[in-house]
Amino acid sequence: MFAKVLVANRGEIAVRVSQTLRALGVAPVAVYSEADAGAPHVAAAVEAVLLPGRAAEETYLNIDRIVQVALDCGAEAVHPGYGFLSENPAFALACGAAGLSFIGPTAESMAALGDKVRAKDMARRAGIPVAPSSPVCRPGDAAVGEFVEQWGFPLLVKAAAGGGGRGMRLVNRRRDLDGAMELAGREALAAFGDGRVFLEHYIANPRHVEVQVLADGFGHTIHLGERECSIQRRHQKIIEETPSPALTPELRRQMGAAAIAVARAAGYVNAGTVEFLLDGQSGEFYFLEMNARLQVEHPITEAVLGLDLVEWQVRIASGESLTLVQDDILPRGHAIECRIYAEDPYRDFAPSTGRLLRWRPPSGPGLRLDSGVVQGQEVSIYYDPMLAKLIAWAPGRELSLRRMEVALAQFVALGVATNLPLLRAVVGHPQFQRGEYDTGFLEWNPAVTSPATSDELRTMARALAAWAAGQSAGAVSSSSSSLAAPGDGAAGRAAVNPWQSAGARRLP
Amino acid sequence: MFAKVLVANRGEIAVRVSQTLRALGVAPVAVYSEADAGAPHVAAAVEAVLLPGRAAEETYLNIDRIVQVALDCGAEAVHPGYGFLSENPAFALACGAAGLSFIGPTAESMAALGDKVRAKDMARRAGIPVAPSSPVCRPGDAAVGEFVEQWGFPLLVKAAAGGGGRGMRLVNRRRDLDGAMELAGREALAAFGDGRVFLEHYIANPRHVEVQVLADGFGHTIHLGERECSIQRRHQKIIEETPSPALTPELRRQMGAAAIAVARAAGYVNAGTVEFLLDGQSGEFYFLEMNARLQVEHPITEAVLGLDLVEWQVRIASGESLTLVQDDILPRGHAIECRIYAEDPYRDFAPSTGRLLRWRPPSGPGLRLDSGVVQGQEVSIYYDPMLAKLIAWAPGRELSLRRMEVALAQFVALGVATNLPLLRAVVGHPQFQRGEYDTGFLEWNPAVTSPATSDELRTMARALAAWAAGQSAGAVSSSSSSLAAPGDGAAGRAAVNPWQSAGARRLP
Amino acid sequence: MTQGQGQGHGEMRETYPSAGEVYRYRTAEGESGFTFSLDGAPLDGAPLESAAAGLESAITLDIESRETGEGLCRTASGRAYAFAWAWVGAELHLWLDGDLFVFQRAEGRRRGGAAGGESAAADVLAPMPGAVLEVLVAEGERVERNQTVVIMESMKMELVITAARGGIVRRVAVQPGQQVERGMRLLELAPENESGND
Amino acid sequence: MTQGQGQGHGEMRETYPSAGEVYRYRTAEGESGFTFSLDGAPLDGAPLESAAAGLESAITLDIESRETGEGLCRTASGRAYAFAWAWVGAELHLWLDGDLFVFQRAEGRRRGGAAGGESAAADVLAPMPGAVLEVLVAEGERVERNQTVVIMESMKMELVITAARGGIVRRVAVQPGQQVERGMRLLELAPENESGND
Repeated sequence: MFAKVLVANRGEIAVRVSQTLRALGVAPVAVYSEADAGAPHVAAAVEAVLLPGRAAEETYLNIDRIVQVALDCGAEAVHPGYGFLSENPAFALACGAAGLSFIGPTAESMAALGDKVRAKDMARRAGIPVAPSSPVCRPGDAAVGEFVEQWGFPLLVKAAAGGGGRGMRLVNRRRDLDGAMELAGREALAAFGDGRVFLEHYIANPRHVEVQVLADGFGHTIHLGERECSIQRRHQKIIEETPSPALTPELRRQMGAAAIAVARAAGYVNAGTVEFLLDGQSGEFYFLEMNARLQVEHPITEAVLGLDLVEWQVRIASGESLTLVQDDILPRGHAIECRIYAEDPYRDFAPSTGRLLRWRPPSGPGLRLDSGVVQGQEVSIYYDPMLAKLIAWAPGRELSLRRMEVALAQFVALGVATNLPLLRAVVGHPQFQRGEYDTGFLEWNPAVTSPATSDELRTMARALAAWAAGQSAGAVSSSSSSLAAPGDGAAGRAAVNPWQSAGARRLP
Repeated sequence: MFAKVLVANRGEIAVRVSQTLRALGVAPVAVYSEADAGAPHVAAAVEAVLLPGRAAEETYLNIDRIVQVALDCGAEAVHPGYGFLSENPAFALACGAAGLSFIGPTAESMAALGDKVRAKDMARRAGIPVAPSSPVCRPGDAAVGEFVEQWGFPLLVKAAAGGGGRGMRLVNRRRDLDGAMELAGREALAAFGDGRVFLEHYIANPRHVEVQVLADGFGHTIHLGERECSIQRRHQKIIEETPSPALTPELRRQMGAAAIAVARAAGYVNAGTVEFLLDGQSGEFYFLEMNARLQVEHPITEAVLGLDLVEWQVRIASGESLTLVQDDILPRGHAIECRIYAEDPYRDFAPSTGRLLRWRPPSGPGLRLDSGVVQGQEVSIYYDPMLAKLIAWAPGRELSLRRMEVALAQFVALGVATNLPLLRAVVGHPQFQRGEYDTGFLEWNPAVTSPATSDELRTMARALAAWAAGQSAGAVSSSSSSLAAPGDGAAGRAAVNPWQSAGARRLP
Repeated sequence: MTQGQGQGHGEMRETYPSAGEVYRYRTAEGESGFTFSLDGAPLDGAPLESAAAGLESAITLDIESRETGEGLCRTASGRAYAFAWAWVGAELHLWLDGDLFVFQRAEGRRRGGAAGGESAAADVLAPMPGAVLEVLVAEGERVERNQTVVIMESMKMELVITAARGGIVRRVAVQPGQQVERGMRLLELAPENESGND
Repeated sequence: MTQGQGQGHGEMRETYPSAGEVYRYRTAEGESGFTFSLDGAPLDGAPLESAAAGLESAITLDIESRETGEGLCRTASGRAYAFAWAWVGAELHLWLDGDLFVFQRAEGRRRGGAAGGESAAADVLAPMPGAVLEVLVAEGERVERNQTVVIMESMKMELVITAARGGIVRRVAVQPGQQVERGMRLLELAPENESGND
């Protein structure tokens, strides 16, 4: 086992990785940008090193600098988290060249899987169904015509190096195809430095179901069951659950076997996730891609299996063998995760920045919070707007959804807009509760992206606002006394009953 | 299933019970004293009713009033939590007489188990080993001489109606015996209205191990494994774990069978706990008592079994049958609970009151917090000083202890003294980590009840205090701006770097 | 119009609730709590949704608050609701039972329409730093509430900026390509009943 | 004595750390953070524990704080520590890396011993409301630091009240059976070097 590991990330995942490292007796070292000097991921580590600058390119994406910091502090390994450099083969190579263990797959696997066309070929050769697609092509190529002839419209133009919906276009008509290919190619070139595109058959309203895989360096690969990730906004998952309400035991077995086959074909080592599109009606599924890293939504798998995936990542990277066998993997109960974003669900998911003035996450039986923020913190424009993840587990699906619904209703966040009301509306939606949903859920249910407050609550809100506005001039300013001024700790108590401080109230 | 349930308690257990009720689709109704008007257990409920007064006798112990409130609000059942009226047969009877379901055992079971002498006789008749003891007796009775002849000293004088160490005396010499019996009798009479005492053979340094039991109204009784509760201060548990490091599979089987036998003998229905003293060396165990209610430490059982005990309590009370069978009870991993008290571990555990000025509980993988407080709340003298319970689960004992240790070190509480540093010292203690401990742990290790801060940390603390004192005059007072004053939200940011506000700093 | 049950110091207020309407309401503090009554019609003539569904009735709340800007209120029927509030600039953000409500002070409103035209509430502000991609309206143009007026790019995403209320574009303060800071004015909007005053 | 690395506005301070000692220290704000140096011997002659083990050295901290009274500091070696502080009456409570430290202001100290005899730090106060069960010392008696001086009952438990520092009992302010409020003075204690002044 390592003695010291550099965590090359920020936010909730850096906190979460550090927590497991400390529990394993490994000293985590944080890196942080100037915008993150007081952030929780710094407090979660034992040592912390500044990466000068604020922009991601200067800091969390700065391979040379991060490798140097790891060497300087005496770390033996680097955990990349997700996002940032986690799927960058050049970073894995740089770590290896510097003598640092990279806690993840090899650079070769990563490169092979990062290329959508290579990855699909690999899956096809391994006998796994993939969505019908063309080779890499340009407008006017013969391959374009052949593909259109066979599969028709609508189709997707996709970037070979793509991800996160960038460089992707849905095309409904032949006359839009060339333009879409040009556009997607330019977008991909700008985003990934690789403008190659290909065509893919469009599967309407699929479910997005993924299978977690764990593989050690001795050829032992198992799968850890599936996660249903169909609730998405802008191709970004926001709610995930396991088990998937759409899977039969037989389908689960098939998808698990397919995931293992893909991982083996890629020579995959460490934790990874194989993503599939599932036709909810026919039960047919298609390989989509394999994510060569820990996923945001890994906690729901941990919740039902009673495992710590980061622990296994670290053990495998340190050369231990995977002592779990497939028969050990027995899910218990049901888990759901909601991603809490600083964004306004009622204004087209516009990101929201500012200071988190109130932050009171719920806690209690079956709840887990992985958080990257604390009250008083500035939510900046520099990085991903995900603040935290709330995970609810219960013996059954109905209870875990209700636990989540109650917890979301009790989650206090003020200062920046969050998607909490949207999450609550989805989790409480009858269709969602029946498990009848796919990736089009938000489009079909525009009501969940509009405020749905009862008149009674709105009237009460107005009354409370009028009351609270009255508090600002008098009683609430005394709240500072408990924060700082010595000797007058009791002064704030007059605020407890508003009518006790009526004399002091004065409205503008 | 019930539609509405009154929760006749306060603090973390009232919050926790309400959470499960809401998840089950049942509306919880809170009752609260004048001291608890803004408390979290009120916010956790759907409705809330004031019990006028502050003292427990006027409020949470007021049977007539609580039953009336339950009837007035249309509740069908009452959950008593633990403490207060939870083991009071008169309350269970009053609920029954009013047509309310009592979520717990029958008044008869409760009364039988509340009498230590009757309970021990019952266990003895069921073939369960009990600590050797005399019948109820007075100084000079023949039974006293016989017992002393057979078992010698030291011995314990115990109150028949006792509990929580009251009416209990350790006697080392014959000449102290009569006085101790008189004293214990008077103490018991004052505390329980029942001055009967008996003698019990003293088992030196036992382990305190208890077994959770679940029984439905159709004669089906199972046990849910054990909890090791030997870390105590003043006969009050502060740290519990499961599985117990002292139990072999065979011993676990024997104690589980014994617990079921006791529950059956008492005609027990609902969740209860059978407490044993265990001689760690010989493996011999003795029935101590059965607690006819939910225990404070029930979450560690929930964590390893993947169950919700409150859910089962409610289901059983509503007439459902217990669908779990003994073979379903398969513990997974290891869980530990620490009780966080508002008390000063370095001043003889003196209770601490005041306002919770900072309260930042940790969160993350494997952690559960059951909390009865929020930041800004007044911790009063009126009720039990337990603030919250932190539970850590992990696949193995070592990892769960380390998770707890890290989480305790990150748990920010200011305003009242807490036992957090003591908990951390115990969890980090080599003897505790080896599982080698019994109820005498705190006496043997007085070092854990003294501050054990490194010189480096003390120096740093002095430096930070000097710096923070400088903040009070200038920058920190601006913290009020974010709380109340409109329009100057940015003012507080000057405090981020202390040397940016040097001009404003001025010390007395 | 229903009168609140508090006697004595009822006061007239104005506010902009989140959806852009402007209401009058009265507040009073009684023996048993805080009483609030809504004064029926919105001030600027925008349609009052569901006015018949209880918005006009008075409500009485028992409020317990902590100095942390959080509290708990109970309605007359005994229902308990947690709430929290904070000032975010000139906006009062209120969290109530899982929902967020945003209120703006009605500065200058009581002085009458025209003079109060400069109020911040009538402007369209940049919600975060970024670059202006497109301006979809011109000066003098009439815009509807929720109409898209500007498109920005920020955090590598397109932001669609909509008007929080209807009005006439008095001034376009930015042009495409321009970098803007958070809170910077993008458009000045005159309420319709003030159009032509400036 | 080691000098801190901050230039310029080093200042002399006094404080009562939690264990009752009184120290001098210097603070300064440098380019790179906050520098603190401890001035060796405690002020009141109480033994300085582990003085040789680093207490005399200067330390430099990089501090990041939030307006919530919480923050994060890094030492020169790069170790990161979370901290939080709050004033509880006249005491500064500091949470650092899981430990609680309590500091009292050394009011009047700088004016010299005798005149400062009335300082709160020299008194024994009731830590919470309750009833006095026993007073174990008499006026004029000498008490040691940590000596038990009063026994109270509160929350159905006995509270053992000890002297935070040694001194002479100047006045016993309560008697057995008496109800006391939190913070009420139980004893007045004169520091030993002031005995007889009053």
